[in-house]
Amino acid sequence: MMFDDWQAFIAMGGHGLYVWMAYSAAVALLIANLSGLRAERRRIRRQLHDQLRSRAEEGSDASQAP
Amino acid sequence: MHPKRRSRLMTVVFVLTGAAAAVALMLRAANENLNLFYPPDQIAGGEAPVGVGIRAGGMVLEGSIVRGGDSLDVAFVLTDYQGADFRVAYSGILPDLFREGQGILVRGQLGADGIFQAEEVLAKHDEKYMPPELMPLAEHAAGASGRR
Amino acid sequence: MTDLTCTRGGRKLFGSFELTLDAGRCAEIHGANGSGKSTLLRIAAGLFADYSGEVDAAPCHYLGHRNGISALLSPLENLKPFERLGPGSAQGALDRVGLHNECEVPSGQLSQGQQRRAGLARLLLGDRPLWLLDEPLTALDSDGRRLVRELVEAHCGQGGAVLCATHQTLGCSACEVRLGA
Amino acid sequence: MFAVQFRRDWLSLMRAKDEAINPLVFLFLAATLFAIAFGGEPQRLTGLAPAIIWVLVLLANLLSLEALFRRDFEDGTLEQLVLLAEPPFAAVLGKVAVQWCLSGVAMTVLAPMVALLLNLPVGVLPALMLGLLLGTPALSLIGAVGAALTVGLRGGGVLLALLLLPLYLPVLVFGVSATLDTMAGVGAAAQFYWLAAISAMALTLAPFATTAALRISVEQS
Amino acid sequence: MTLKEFWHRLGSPKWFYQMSGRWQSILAALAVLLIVAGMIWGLAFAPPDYQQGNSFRIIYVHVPAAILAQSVYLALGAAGVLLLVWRMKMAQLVLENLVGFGAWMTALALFTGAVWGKPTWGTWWVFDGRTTSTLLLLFLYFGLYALRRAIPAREAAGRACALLAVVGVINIPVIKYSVEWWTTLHQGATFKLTEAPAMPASMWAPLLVNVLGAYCLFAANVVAKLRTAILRQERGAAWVREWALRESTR
Repeated sequence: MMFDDWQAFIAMGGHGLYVWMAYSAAVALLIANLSGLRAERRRIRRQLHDQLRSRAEEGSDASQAP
Repeated sequence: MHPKRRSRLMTVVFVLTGAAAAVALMLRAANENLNLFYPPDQIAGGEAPVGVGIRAGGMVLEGSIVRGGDSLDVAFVLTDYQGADFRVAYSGILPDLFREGQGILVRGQLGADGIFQAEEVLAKHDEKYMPPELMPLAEHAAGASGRR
Repeated sequence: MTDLTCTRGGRKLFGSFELTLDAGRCAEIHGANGSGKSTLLRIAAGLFADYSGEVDAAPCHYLGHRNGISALLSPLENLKPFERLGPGSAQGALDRVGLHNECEVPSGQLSQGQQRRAGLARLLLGDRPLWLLDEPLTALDSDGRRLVRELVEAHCGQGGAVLCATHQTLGCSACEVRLGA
Repeated sequence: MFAVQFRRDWLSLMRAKDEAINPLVFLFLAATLFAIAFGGEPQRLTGLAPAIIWVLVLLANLLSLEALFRRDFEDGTLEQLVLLAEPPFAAVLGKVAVQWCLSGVAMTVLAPMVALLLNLPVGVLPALMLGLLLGTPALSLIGAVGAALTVGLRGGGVLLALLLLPLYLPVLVFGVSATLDTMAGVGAAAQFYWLAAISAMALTLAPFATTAALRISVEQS
Repeated sequence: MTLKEFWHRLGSPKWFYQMSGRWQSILAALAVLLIVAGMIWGLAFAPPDYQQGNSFRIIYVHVPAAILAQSVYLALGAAGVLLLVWRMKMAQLVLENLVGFGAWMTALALFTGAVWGKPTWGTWWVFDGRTTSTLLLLFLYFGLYALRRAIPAREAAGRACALLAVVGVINIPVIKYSVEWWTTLHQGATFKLTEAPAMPASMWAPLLVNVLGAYCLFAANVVAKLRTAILRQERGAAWVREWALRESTR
């Protein structure tokens, strides 16, 4: 650890604003990216599910057939 | 099939000619010294043209900076630490990063007396990163390698 | 062409489509709007590549919805480049389609039907065994329709083949292909 | 094929002159606006003139490129070109050559007048014109790729600018610096070689990319 | 023959989908782990720079983002070649789905660069060689995005973007060279009379960790985007229906 206490860590020797801005942007992008991927995946899963169910309601034979 | 083959041949010839021309021109361009930049040994060796706008560069020799009293005139020596150096005269405000040992780019004309009359002085960005406690060590290392 | 399948815009236009066109034959493609007639012709012409299956088409002339006649140039100037393809002169072709008097006028000043005729004249240049015609009858008067029929019959008589997408019948002996249910 | 296409497009150009010279009018008008806006201090304009001229030439070129394939696309001639042309790149080259006559040669000829409007020293004119002559082929050739990709698209003009301006940058950089260096009394041979090299490279590669792009555009019509 | 087979398989969405489920979770976990570790290391344990002090720590997010910005564009160019020459389906999916990621990375590189520039150079933005070429890279990404949005037909859009990406990749070296040569004229950095001393290990190690993490994130993105795109594209296929059935019974 290069810093004596939390205050020094936050302050970053006077450059805290810049350092934390850069890091928070990176973290925000990381989180947004990963959660975006997850949301997209969930969405398509739901879509497929709905599609399947509506098809099953139309006729159970159709969805059973390979 | 004859016209088709002919057109294919045409294509190949066309591409080869074009590519050869492009490469030749680029080689010429590379030979032409795009920056018109001259390092200290070329200036000291008399390879740089006199009285024409050129660019030159080198490191500011320690202890060579002479400031002209009230005016903004300043003179210093640029060196490559390998035995070649030349004198520069400049009148104007120097960049903040200007200091001894710093890499400097000057733009101007080489006088007949061998003094470079600079119109512009640019400091090179420093691209080395170092923890502070290593500073003296690194400086020593840089000096040693410079004298190589 | 065999086993031709094409989907466009996420919609299957036609699947497992098969067609063999012998020399001297003319085929009319019928089908509702959007059933893929034009796409089929474009595939055969090599203007559309997003399909699966095999297409083996002879060198062809393609006359699409658009005539391929530049409005700024006269019919004669428009057809000149096609003279390089083979026998036949642009002047002769234009005479054949009844544009004898208009061949020096910028095409933009001609009527739609006359421009269509100029497009038809292109078919007569260069020896291309296969003609692909997309709605050749649009904008043509009864005289023009007869002209198309004569041209198609003459072409087939010389051992050429014609594939034609249309809503009307050409009126010549042609086999019929139906697209879409 | 090159000659055939060239003659054809040249004829079309002559028939639609008023439309064709619009980019040149734009170049002149915009330069005049700059000159008037800087009215009080023409000497300040001198240093900026090369940059202004080159940027205006770039924009004027974009203007004329937008129309390069549009008419042919709309009346179906482009389809025929894709089907007929043998080899296809020769026809594309013919079209681009006509466009270049207008955007490159005509602008080079016009450049001295524009330069004098913008208070550029007369001694620099040869360098400016040489730079334009060597650099504009690259603009037309690279531009043709973009024009072929965006032909028939809605809002094609802005899209074309977005696609092409980053690719134009090297020409702009070398062109402006050639003029500036000549003005400063420094030789600029290297920049001219670079401009010629970029043009030669574009001449070799761009027609093929343009042909491929035309195919893509024609296929989706 | 076997190579051809492998090639064919790689281009087959079904095969890829079945193989990639595990890759994706591993890659994503690895990316998060490496990036978080690298960040903490860089923030708290790496030494400050002798000249710049603690603002130097921005390097640990800036450099990975900048490296990715370029790598993604190169990947797009490679995918473009694959699509144009071999018509590989997967390449089209890559082209469609990575433009956004690359653009965001470029934007992050520019933003962190600006934030770093303020304390070190005293200004948010300089038209320096590297910043300018990165900005142009962002414009190239915008161009790809706009072109894809402008063309309604998906297949045509993919091939148009492929062509543009390839043209861009050919152009990038020239752009980079010209910009760096041109702007450094005013900034001063063309010559290297001495070699800059390498960073000590305590400084480059966390950077390396972060760069690796960024590449893992890149790979995870590729895999994830491809998986969803495959599901969407092949929604009619039997194996997708089977998969959905299995998922829904869970």
